[in-house]
Amino acid sequence: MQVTEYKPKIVAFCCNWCSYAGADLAGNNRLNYPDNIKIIRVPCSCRVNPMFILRAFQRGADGVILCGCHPGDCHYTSGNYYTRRRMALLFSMLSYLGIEKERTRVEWVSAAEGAKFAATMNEFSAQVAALGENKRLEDLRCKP
Amino acid sequence: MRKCSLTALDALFAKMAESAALYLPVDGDDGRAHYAQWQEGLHLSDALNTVRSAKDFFFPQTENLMAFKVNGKTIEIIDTRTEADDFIVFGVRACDVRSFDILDTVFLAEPADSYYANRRAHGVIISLACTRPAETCFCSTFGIDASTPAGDVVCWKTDDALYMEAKTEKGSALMAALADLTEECDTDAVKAQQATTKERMAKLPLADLTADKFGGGKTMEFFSDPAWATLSEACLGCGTCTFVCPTCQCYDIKDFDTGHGVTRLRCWDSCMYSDFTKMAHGNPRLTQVERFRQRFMHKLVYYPENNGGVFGCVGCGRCLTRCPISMNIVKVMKNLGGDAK
Amino acid sequence: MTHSDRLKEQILRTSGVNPLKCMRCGKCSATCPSYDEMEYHPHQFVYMVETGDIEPLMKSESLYKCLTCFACVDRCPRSVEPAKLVEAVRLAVIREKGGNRLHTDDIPAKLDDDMPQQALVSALRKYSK
Amino acid sequence: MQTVTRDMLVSRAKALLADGTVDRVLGWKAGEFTYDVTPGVFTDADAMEKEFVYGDFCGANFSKYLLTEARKTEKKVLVFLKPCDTYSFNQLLTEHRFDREKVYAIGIPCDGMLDIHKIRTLSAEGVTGIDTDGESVTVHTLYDGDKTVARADALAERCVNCKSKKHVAYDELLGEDGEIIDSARFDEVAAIEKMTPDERFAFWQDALSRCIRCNACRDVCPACTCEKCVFDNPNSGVENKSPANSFEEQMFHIIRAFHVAGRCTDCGECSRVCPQHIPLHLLNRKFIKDIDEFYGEYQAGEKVGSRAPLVDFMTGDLEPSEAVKRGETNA
Amino acid sequence: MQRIGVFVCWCGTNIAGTVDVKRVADALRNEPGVVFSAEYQYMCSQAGQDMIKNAIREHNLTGFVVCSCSPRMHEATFRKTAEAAGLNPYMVEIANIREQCSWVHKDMEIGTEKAIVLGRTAIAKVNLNAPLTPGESPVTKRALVIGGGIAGIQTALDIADAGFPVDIVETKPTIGGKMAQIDKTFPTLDCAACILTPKMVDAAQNDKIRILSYSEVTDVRGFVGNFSVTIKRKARYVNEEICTGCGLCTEKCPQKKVPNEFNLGMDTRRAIYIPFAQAIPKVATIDADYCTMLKTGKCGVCAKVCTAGAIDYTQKDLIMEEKYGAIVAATGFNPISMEPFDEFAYSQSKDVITSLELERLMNAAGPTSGQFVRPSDGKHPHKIVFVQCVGSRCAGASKGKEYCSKICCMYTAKHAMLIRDKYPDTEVYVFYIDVRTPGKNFDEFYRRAVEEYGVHYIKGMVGKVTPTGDTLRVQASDLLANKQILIDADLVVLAAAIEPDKSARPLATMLTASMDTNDFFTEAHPKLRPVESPTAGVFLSGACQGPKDIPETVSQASAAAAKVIGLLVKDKLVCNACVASSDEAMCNGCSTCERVCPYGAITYADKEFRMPDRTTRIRRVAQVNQAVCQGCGACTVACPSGAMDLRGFSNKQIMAEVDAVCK
Repeated sequence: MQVTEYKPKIVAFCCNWCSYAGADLAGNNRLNYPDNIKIIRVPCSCRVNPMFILRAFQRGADGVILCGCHPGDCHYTSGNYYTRRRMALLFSMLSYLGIEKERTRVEWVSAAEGAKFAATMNEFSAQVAALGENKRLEDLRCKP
Repeated sequence: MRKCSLTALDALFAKMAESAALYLPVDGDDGRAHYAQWQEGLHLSDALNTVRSAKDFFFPQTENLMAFKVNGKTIEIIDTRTEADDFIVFGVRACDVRSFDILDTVFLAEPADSYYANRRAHGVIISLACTRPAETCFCSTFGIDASTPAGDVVCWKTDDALYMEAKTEKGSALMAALADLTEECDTDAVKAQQATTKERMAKLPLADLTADKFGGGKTMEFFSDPAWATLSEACLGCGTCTFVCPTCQCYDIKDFDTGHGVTRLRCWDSCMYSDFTKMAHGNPRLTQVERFRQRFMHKLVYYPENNGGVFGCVGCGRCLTRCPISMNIVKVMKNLGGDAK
Repeated sequence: MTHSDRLKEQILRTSGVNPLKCMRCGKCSATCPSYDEMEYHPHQFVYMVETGDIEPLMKSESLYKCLTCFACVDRCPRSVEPAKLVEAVRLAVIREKGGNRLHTDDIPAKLDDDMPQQALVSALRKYSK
Repeated sequence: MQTVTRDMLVSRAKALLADGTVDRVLGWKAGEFTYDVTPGVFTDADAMEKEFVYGDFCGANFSKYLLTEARKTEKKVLVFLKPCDTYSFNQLLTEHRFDREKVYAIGIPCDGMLDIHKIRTLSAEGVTGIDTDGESVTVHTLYDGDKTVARADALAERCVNCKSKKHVAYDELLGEDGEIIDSARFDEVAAIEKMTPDERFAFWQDALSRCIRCNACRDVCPACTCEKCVFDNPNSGVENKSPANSFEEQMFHIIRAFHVAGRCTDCGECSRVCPQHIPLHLLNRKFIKDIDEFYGEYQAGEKVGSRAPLVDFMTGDLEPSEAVKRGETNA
Repeated sequence: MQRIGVFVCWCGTNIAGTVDVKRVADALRNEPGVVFSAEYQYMCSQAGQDMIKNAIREHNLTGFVVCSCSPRMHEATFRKTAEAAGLNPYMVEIANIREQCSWVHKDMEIGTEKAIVLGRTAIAKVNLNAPLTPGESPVTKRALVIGGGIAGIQTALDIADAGFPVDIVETKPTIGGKMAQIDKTFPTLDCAACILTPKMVDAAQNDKIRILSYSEVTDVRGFVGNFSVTIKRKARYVNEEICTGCGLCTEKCPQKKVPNEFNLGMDTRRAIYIPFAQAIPKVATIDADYCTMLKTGKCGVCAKVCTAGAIDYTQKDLIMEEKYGAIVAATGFNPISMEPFDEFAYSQSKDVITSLELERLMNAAGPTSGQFVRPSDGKHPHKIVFVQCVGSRCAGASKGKEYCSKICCMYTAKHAMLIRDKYPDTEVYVFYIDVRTPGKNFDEFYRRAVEEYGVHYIKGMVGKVTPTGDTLRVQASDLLANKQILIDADLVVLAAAIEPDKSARPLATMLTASMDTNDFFTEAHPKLRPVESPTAGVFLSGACQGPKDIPETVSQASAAAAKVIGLLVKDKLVCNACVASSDEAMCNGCSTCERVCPYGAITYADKEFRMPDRTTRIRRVAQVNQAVCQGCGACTVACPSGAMDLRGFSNKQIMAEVDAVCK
């Protein structure tokens, strides 16, 4: 039996119009990315409440990534602009509290960027894996 | 009575910590005293009292009662109770020692609260007599002698020594273990300190405060007092007073979904909160006036009524210093019944 | 893995070129200044590497006719970079024992007064290990 | 020393009560000691004469009380606002939280309020009385006699770092209006930013672990005026009554700071009321500092109706990854 | 408590190849709320859907999860299935175990485990689903067509024929587009103007069509059925109503040195001009960049000669706002710049031209009045080289486009044929990589060029063009002969790649319509919805969606029109059911949500509430217009109290998904 390598748990919030479609395209093109990344579909990146991100960490996620349409391409015109401000402030605050900034990311992935989606997920997963388990924003009660 | 030189205090603490976890007030980074587990290098605080009371040791802010493990459609109930480890709380002031009596009345009455009882059985309380009571102190209002606290072991700290006297079996057992580090002594120094402290107590600004007009059977007298409305008008409805109070014992029981099961926990609740004792039909106390009244009526009338005249307040003064709007039980006692200052 | 498979693999690795990107337009050969000197032309290099037909290339004089001017690299619409393949095949030859096209011993005989120093250096770099 | 006196406030309030402009007055009532004044409502001149006090400990921000008081008045409610309170006042108006027509606001100048905890630390425990005379403060104590401390040393943190002595809203101003101050209020934030992530984590763990979730910070905050707070709402998914572990301590304070981000006027009430002395203003100020640096200076409450940074955007805004880097390269 | 069904699809081997579907179905059967779980080869097939319907009836399901392909593919299918079985269509959730699982992973174990988690997540969500009913919104029965080329004209004509008013917005002074510049059309060789100009006239004369030439769309608000569009009518300094198009001004204007864009700068025009004789509207336009009067205030010749008094130097840009129910993008294409391709000497020699320039050179109304001569010296060329695929089919770091421009093979064959036909004394060489001629009568056409007209088709690419004295030395490869060849040509014609018009990207942003990396508009579905944008109410016509020849453009234009008509005949539109809604009991009325709503869907009302203490209180609360809300959810995060939530993607649902994912 092989020693299983450490696989960080990662939640990826993808907007329905660009990034979720980008993820579909990655699948269409049979581009591989780690299975420890699970996608949650939201209508727009601006639907992602900071509470969801904290919730994910509480429930044992080691990294959270938000994917949305490129700025200017939001299906809802301006949703991702709000996302950008909200997450800039939230991530800055998390870093201020001493939580590793590498655990959170916002990436703009269009419906045409299947390759970018896969590459981003591979890279983010490796980045989070390098940090090891999330110890600074964890709720031990939720650990299995 | 036995004593221990202050220079040997560390050795004394080290000895105590050998058999059980020892907690004592230490000065925190914020310059205020709080309880910490003793370890080499930690020093007993000189502060009068800790920000949070010693209630936490027996009735912690949150504790897990039980757990449920959910696996698909099956639910397994897990009893998470374990026998508590022995521990010692050192430096409890007279007011806080009294608070344990009040908590015991509530939690140890049948059916006894096994979680509380477990910790109570394993905890040894070493009290410490006050020497410099603060302007906010009014323990004497409730018949507490700050110079002579109760406890398993009672201590008096003078300039050069710690005087100790066991008051219970648990206390005697502990003192026996400390025999090598303490010596038998007379009570002169302690008596002198008690006299000074009593003198000081008598001169405190709140020394004249009396609870005589309150007590069991006074519900009708105070319940409809118009002063409640004005007293509570600035109340924010926060829980500061209840959470720093050594005698507040209300709690809520909550289920926390961990994702693979449920942890049933109990946590402090506050009668000042709008969702306190909220039931299916809503909240029995609809406005902050009623919630405010409840807290003070409970301390001053309901609790004595149900417990042989013992008041639910020990006069520690924590709420006087912590309330964001400086409303407190002293102002309430003075204003009710129409003899405002 | 056959010898020619290994050769192909080595050439693809050292050159970093993916011949499958070629759409066979022939622009490399159209732009090649050494075209007439070469037995195998740039587009043939790409195709022959793709099919694993490498030994004829290694034996061919064409290897040394390529000026490495990179015109084909610049003009290729698909960014295939044929010159890098030529270079890689050349290296494959040199890496085979005794495959040096130019030995230092040969130089005195080839010297003439007009030959610039740099030409010697670059020739050694290009034709020998 | 405060430039307005109790008598000035009382006489003005009495006049407004008398001429029927207002029927309620928000003011301060005396306590047992000098420092424990309580906000209260006065409806007649006699009560004011008897109980109204004003002094160095009248720091409570009255803006939030207007949510309930403005509903109770038949005419108008009179409120005294320090400069910093006027920002909260405007912010609440921006959010339609009370009816401006129901309020008569008197701006009062402020030289800063004193912090009883600082005074205790500087002088002694057992404080029975405090007298202020110009720049010095005399503290009467139980066991250590009278002690004198400099007024400047006894100022509350928020007053040391006062951002503005200018009133941004009032119907009437008592005394002279001041200026917006170029304060050093972000220095402490910058100092934390300069720490290593480990140090920052340790700093906040230490601070937030003291939290007892009494909700005083929330309940006093003029930006926290939700009809139902998410932390009290069992349907919100984050409701909890007390922090069971460090995660819940962190979550409460992150979410609370985020919810008031762009709306917090930095009035400092949260830190003032915290029984555990958690420097909560450092969370809010971090957001204010980031907002100023990322999106241009913005002071919540400066103008009624201004668009808060989190409900606004520019197409060229900073990417979150850059924002985090910038927060750290301040180091 | 929900009664949930789980249906795991094999998708043939697409899913079953990497996911043990039986294990997934078994594992999910034990999830809370699940009362039925099964797998089947093709859930989306009639048999699969019947299986779902039967299970709904037999097991009294209140909702179900389909573990299958992306919800973008079949969510709508399964919602219909639910509806047909009497279940609310929003009680369905899809676990995407194909695109995001079986196609991503190769290992059966990994794929299966992940599929179980994805299924579990969907079950967690559907446990919290509530039946939703979409609202309705009215439809403005008027269409906007952006772009007045053949695509826009055809779309407008078809919509107008169905009885709906249409506006065409065209940035140029005239409609007509690229087709107006083309000489002859393949494969029939009939004259472009002869077939285009009657359509232009039809458009002008149709009382349902309004042509807004020399105009731009500057802002688009609203949503399907209810767009509000701001259009800038640029000042042309000529009163369109009065100008008779007599052209006198364009003859008298002293400023003669203006490059004529219609002829691609190969000749000049005046500062006041009518682009070409058949322009619609046939009115003059003053080019403000060149007009002496507008620049210096001295001249005024045109005003003096205009008998109609149509010249108005004080004219200003006019901003108008119009309401539309549907918008058609028909912004067309342009050849790419040849500047970066220095190997072809386009910038060095006037005799290296693009194919579009050749069209003008051969056109009777062109700069040479149809005389086929070299631009450099006016001599008749005898040897002509055509280079195909210039800038098309490029990859990597090169300067061209990755796609095939599709039309070049055919127009080059046309050019070669026309030249050989008119001037049999010319030698014509065509260098090609592939000749791509799918289309009715296309390959026959190309073969005619070779077989009947003797055009030399050489398989190979031109490597270099060097101007040498009077001629152009063309160095190319002949791959079949395995030779490098040199041709001294008189004229070189480059088949330049085509790209979307530059106006397309800003327009897409305004329309919130998505684009691909090449700036072509993305269609809602590449096969099944090729003329619709994913943004509801926005349709695509012509080359803005991808390279197209004229017959294809016209087909697509009519198809887009049909879609528009299908929309405009409706009196009401069924809205998105997944909209925001505010819990008034919790709403603070703070207006934060209103500020982030891109659609203006949130308004406020004062409502009376019974307070817990039995008093009443009037409070300002937010209300969402369900017809206007598009369901982005921006408001839900802006709302501090959490009063605002999004149906179908509620806070609780998303948190349940987070929990299930992280479990």
